[in-house]
Amino acid sequence: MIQIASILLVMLGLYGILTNRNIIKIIISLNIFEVGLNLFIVSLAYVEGGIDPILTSHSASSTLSFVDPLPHALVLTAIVIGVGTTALGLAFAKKIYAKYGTYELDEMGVE
Amino acid sequence: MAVLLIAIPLLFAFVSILNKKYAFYLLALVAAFNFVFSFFLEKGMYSIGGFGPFGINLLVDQYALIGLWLLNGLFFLTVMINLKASKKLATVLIVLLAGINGLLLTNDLFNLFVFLEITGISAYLLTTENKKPVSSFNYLVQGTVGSGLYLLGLVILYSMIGTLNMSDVISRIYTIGATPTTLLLPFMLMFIGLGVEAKLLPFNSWVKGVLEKAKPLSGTLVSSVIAGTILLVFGRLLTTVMVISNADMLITIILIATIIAGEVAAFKSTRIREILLFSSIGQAGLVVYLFTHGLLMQGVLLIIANVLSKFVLFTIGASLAEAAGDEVEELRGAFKNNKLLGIGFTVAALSVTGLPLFFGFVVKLNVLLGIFGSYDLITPIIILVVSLIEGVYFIKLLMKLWYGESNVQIKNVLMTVSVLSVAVVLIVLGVYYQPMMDLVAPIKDEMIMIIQGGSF
Amino acid sequence: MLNLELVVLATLLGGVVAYLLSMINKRVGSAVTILVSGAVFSLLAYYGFGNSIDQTVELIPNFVMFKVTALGTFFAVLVSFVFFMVSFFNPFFAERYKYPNAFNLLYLMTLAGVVGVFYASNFITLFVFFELVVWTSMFLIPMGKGTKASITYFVFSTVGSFAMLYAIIFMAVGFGTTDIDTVLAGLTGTAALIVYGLLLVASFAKLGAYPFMVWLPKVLGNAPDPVSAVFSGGIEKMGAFIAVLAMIKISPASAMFEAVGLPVQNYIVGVIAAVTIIVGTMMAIRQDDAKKLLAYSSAANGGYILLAFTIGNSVAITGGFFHIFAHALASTAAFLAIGVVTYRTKTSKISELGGMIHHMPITYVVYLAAIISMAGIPPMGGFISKWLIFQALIQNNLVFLATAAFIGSIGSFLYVFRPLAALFLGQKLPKYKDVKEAPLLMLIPMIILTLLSVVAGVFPTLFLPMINNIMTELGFQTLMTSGFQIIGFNGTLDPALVAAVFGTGVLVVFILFMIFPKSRKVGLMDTYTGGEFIYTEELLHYSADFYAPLERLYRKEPFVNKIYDSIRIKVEELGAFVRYFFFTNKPEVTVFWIVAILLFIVWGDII
Amino acid sequence: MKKFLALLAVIALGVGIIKTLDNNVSFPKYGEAVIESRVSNFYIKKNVTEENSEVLFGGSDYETGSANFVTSIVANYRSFDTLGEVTVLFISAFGVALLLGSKEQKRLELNFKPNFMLQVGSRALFAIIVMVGLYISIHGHLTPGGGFPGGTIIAASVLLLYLSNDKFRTNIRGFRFMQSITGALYVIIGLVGLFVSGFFLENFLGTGIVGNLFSAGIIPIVYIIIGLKVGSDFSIIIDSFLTKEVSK
Repeated sequence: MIQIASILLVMLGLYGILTNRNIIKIIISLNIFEVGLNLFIVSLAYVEGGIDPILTSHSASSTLSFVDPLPHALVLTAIVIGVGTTALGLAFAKKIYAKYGTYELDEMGVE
Repeated sequence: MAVLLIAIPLLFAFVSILNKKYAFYLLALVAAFNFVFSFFLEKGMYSIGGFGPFGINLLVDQYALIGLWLLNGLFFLTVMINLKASKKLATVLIVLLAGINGLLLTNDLFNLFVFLEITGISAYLLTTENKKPVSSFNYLVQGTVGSGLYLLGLVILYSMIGTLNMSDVISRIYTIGATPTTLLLPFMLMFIGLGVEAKLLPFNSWVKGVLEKAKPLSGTLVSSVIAGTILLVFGRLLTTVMVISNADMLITIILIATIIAGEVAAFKSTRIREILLFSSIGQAGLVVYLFTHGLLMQGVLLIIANVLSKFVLFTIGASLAEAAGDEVEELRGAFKNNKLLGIGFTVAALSVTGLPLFFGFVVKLNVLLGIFGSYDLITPIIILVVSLIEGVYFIKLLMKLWYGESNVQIKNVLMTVSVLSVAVVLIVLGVYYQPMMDLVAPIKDEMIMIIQGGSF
Repeated sequence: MLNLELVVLATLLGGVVAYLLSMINKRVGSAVTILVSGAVFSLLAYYGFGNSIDQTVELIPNFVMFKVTALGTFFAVLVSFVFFMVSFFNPFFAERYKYPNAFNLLYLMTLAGVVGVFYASNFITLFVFFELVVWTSMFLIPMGKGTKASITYFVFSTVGSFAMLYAIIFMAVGFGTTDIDTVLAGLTGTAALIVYGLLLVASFAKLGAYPFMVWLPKVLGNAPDPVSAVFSGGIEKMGAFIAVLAMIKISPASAMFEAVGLPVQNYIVGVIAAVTIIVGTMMAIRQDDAKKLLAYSSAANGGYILLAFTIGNSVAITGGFFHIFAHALASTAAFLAIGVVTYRTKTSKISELGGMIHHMPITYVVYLAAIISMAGIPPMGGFISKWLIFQALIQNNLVFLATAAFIGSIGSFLYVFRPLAALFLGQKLPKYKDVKEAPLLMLIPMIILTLLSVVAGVFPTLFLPMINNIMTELGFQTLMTSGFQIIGFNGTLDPALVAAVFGTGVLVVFILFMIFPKSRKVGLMDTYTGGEFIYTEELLHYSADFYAPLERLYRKEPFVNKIYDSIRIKVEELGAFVRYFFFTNKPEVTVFWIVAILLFIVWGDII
Repeated sequence: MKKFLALLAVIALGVGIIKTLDNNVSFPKYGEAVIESRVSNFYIKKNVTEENSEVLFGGSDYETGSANFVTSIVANYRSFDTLGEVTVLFISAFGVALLLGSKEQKRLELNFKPNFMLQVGSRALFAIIVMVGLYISIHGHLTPGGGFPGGTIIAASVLLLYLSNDKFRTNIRGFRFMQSITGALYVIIGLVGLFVSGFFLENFLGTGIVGNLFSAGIIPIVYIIIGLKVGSDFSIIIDSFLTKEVSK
């Protein structure tokens, strides 16, 4: 289920980029795309009945059934990279607004 | 020790923001360091953190070495030529350098994604030099979607085969018994993701905005150095990872369309930078075509020839366009006062066109021989027709740039010297090509040896 | 022993030297071109006919492979001779070029390329030099009148050379080697036909055979005069060389059908050659620009060469080679003569010139001899070759081809006399009152070429051994000769006798001319026409247009220019479409295509 | 219409991808992933360079001493990725500052006037939030969290100050200095590893007892560095967005 939801989020993001001509909306769509992607990555780690991959006094042995920690590590990286691009995108948006006074790509004319 | 090529630039990048005045010197230093150091690199698998095949590895084989020599060298030259522009973007350029070296060296699929993003973000920032924020933004959106798709493909692949190490992928694929059908989706996602960066046809609507008004620095880096890097990455992935695929037909259509569309669009164009950018799209398509058909050596040769000549062409083209205007008509006779630059440009253009005495000819011959060797009789015709079109617009461009009245004058000794030296390299390699052949001959065997578990 | 690779490299190096010296003084650089091309010619001639050229030593490994053959020597010596002769013109034209130093460099590079083509032992080497010639000579053209011609030239040459490249790689993959002799001898069946066709495309493109004829008038008309001469006398001959490879060296056993006693593919080539002859001749007749006129005539003569090789027996092939030889001499001389006129008057338009005989009699004689040779009138070299070709045509009962050849010959009388009448003879124009004869240095090559042409016509047997060597090498019988006589299929030709008769006739007329009272020379104004006196010295001669009635018969050009134009427009339209459709700089376009392709992948049961 | 078609297309694509993944026999269904066949198995067993049959909480001297497996991957097995990730954030922050003008900056005004309580209260909160951030960073190898969340929390505290007071600006130079130094330190730690034991980013300190605060070698150090770095990167981004260039 969660995989389906995450794929649909990815698709929603693509839909947003496809149909929107507003810079902020495009960035948000991009974010939805990335969130869906990250969710999908995390879902790949899940093992039925697996516990969170941390050794504690309650789950003290590596022989227990843990969920896969690697996708979590990957998703951490992916999230941070996503944040970086979003910040950059927003900075571009601000710059564009300063130059053209609008966020609508169609209202800017040809550069 | 190969990691120094990435670590030193990163260290310098972090330090460089402390004092903006000295950032440029750090850039020059680190670019020179990378260029020199890449010649002292020994082949081998360099583990990071000491975890062998389970951690991240850097792979230095002939393929990576060629890329390192070539691209670090051109990076250094480009930065040196565009001293003024580089000063403001010094930190970005250092990070870009690290990204390029990372892409060339890494042997891990996810690490590749990270370096793709590093290179990508530096490239987006680099294009801000053109003062066209909308184009840079479009580049960012498309690049992010592209790398997102690459990531999606990569994690699907991971969940199927359970490894990210590029050398292990093939053996794991055979172990779990994956078939071309099951691998189609992840491989195509990765292919499309990289295709966005590599300017393949339906995914490249960013290219025009980014390059049509590009300044010499960003234009040269994006069209020559970064393009070469991404193509080399493509080559490695298509040879070691995405070997099993049954979408050949679709991919071939995409690539042939890229080749034709790029050249045809360039033929129609009347602006110098547009001509160059469209031509580089066509060439990128051809390179990837070669890789998908197992012609690694020819592909690498084509990349080398292309990167070298695009460096010359874009440096001069963008400088001319900045000085006198974009339209070729405005540039008539521009070489009258810039004969040396004109000679460099001519050599590079003739090389791209594939005329003899220049390296491009040797490459074209090898490419055609390679394609013919797989009993494909149609593609060579397409390539020949397309390269005729390419020749025509380049000759037109040359004729216009040489004949006419103009008072454009570009005085940049460093640029002249480096452009001419690259031109000389193109001529020398065109006549005495045996060393280059020997250099690229072992790359495919090496790569296959590594994925079969061998070492150097 | 002469190392061939050294010759080629030294020529290239000589180009660089000429370039550098030109920076000091343009004329010094041009002098270098004379020296180098002269050296190349004399070395090749001396060592080549002395059979002591060394092709084995490699200075640059794997760069090029040479092989010395009689065929190669014949072509190389001939063409380097043309280059040598033309190079005498370079110092005089140097000041007119935009980039004289580049001209000198490229001139010698072209020479090196041409020599390399003829001595190549494998196809790759052949192609390297072939393309080298294409781009170096391409840059020579725009030094004249315009840059467009060089693009046309590039397109047509490249179509040809890419056809050849395709054939080369086709053979290379099939045989694992590109050695010319091995490969051509090994071809059979369909492969042979494919290679035959593709090589001939290259040959047609270079010779300017019918559908490719477009570039010749453009290039030869617009290039600087020495370059036009080199093209017509030298570079075009590469096409003939390729034709020899395709039509003689590929085993004729590949014929599937026969037509009129010839393999069908040869007959098709013959028809193309015939069309070339007729179209070239007809177009030449209506040209106003003397250089364009000669350009079409070059194309037509290329047709004769092709025609000779299609017949494929020893008389015809000897005729073909002799025609290459004679035409190279004659057309170079003709272009040089026109070059002298343009050098002095800055125009080559027939309608703008007249009466040049009074100013430059020697040039006139040179031109006269050249056109006589091109039209195939004794006692010039062109007569011998045409006689041989006609012999073979008649012997083989090739009615259509023979008719075409005869029409072409008659047509050539028409067109060569037009510049003669309008340009050299006719009314003297006041504008050119002070025009002088060409400088001595320009006269030397023209006189040498003319004398050679005459010798070739009077004593062809002097030059036949050179061709006989080729014939033996190619495995044909040599032409039968006795003394100075040539024995054909149905007759014997004694050129010396013909020349003697001809010479006697000329002598008699000359004596009569001397004996009878001289006509009175009057000034231009000292005449009247239609009852009206003439008050201005305007151009009144009508020789510029005296084929107007004939031209009316074929006002529509039998040409394919429109097709070429429409191809170009189609490509541009496609480019505009691609730009509009893909390079929009909109992120949603990329995303749209990604979605579309992924849809195709996940939903198509594909591929 | 266009939008509808686009919707149709993406839905079709989504369903197609799900279907393709579902039909893919090699692709594990949700929850059925087999860790044993994946490389992560070695990470959990800490078996990459050693032969451990079982790793116990409280055991000592494993190849990596982190109790949190994710952390052991992020900061040890695949630390190089993390270095790249830090670089991405760094260059983004740099880029944002570059784009939005890095010369003379002044604060954007807020639409409302923050009152005294809000300002004092948020300052009090600021210290606590920073503490939490640092705590999370330092305990990254023991509990969920680590440098990235910790750094984000630190940046959140800065954001709080920015939002509660429109006169406030942090010492951006200080953050830039910290950004630079922490980044450099990360690379230097890697280089020390390279020169001490031959591998870049090698865990050259003793790994200690799993579960202790002072364990896992360089991991806590790296995570503190990352925390500070992420905090300063984000703070710079926040500052760039909440200021504007002084109009000339």
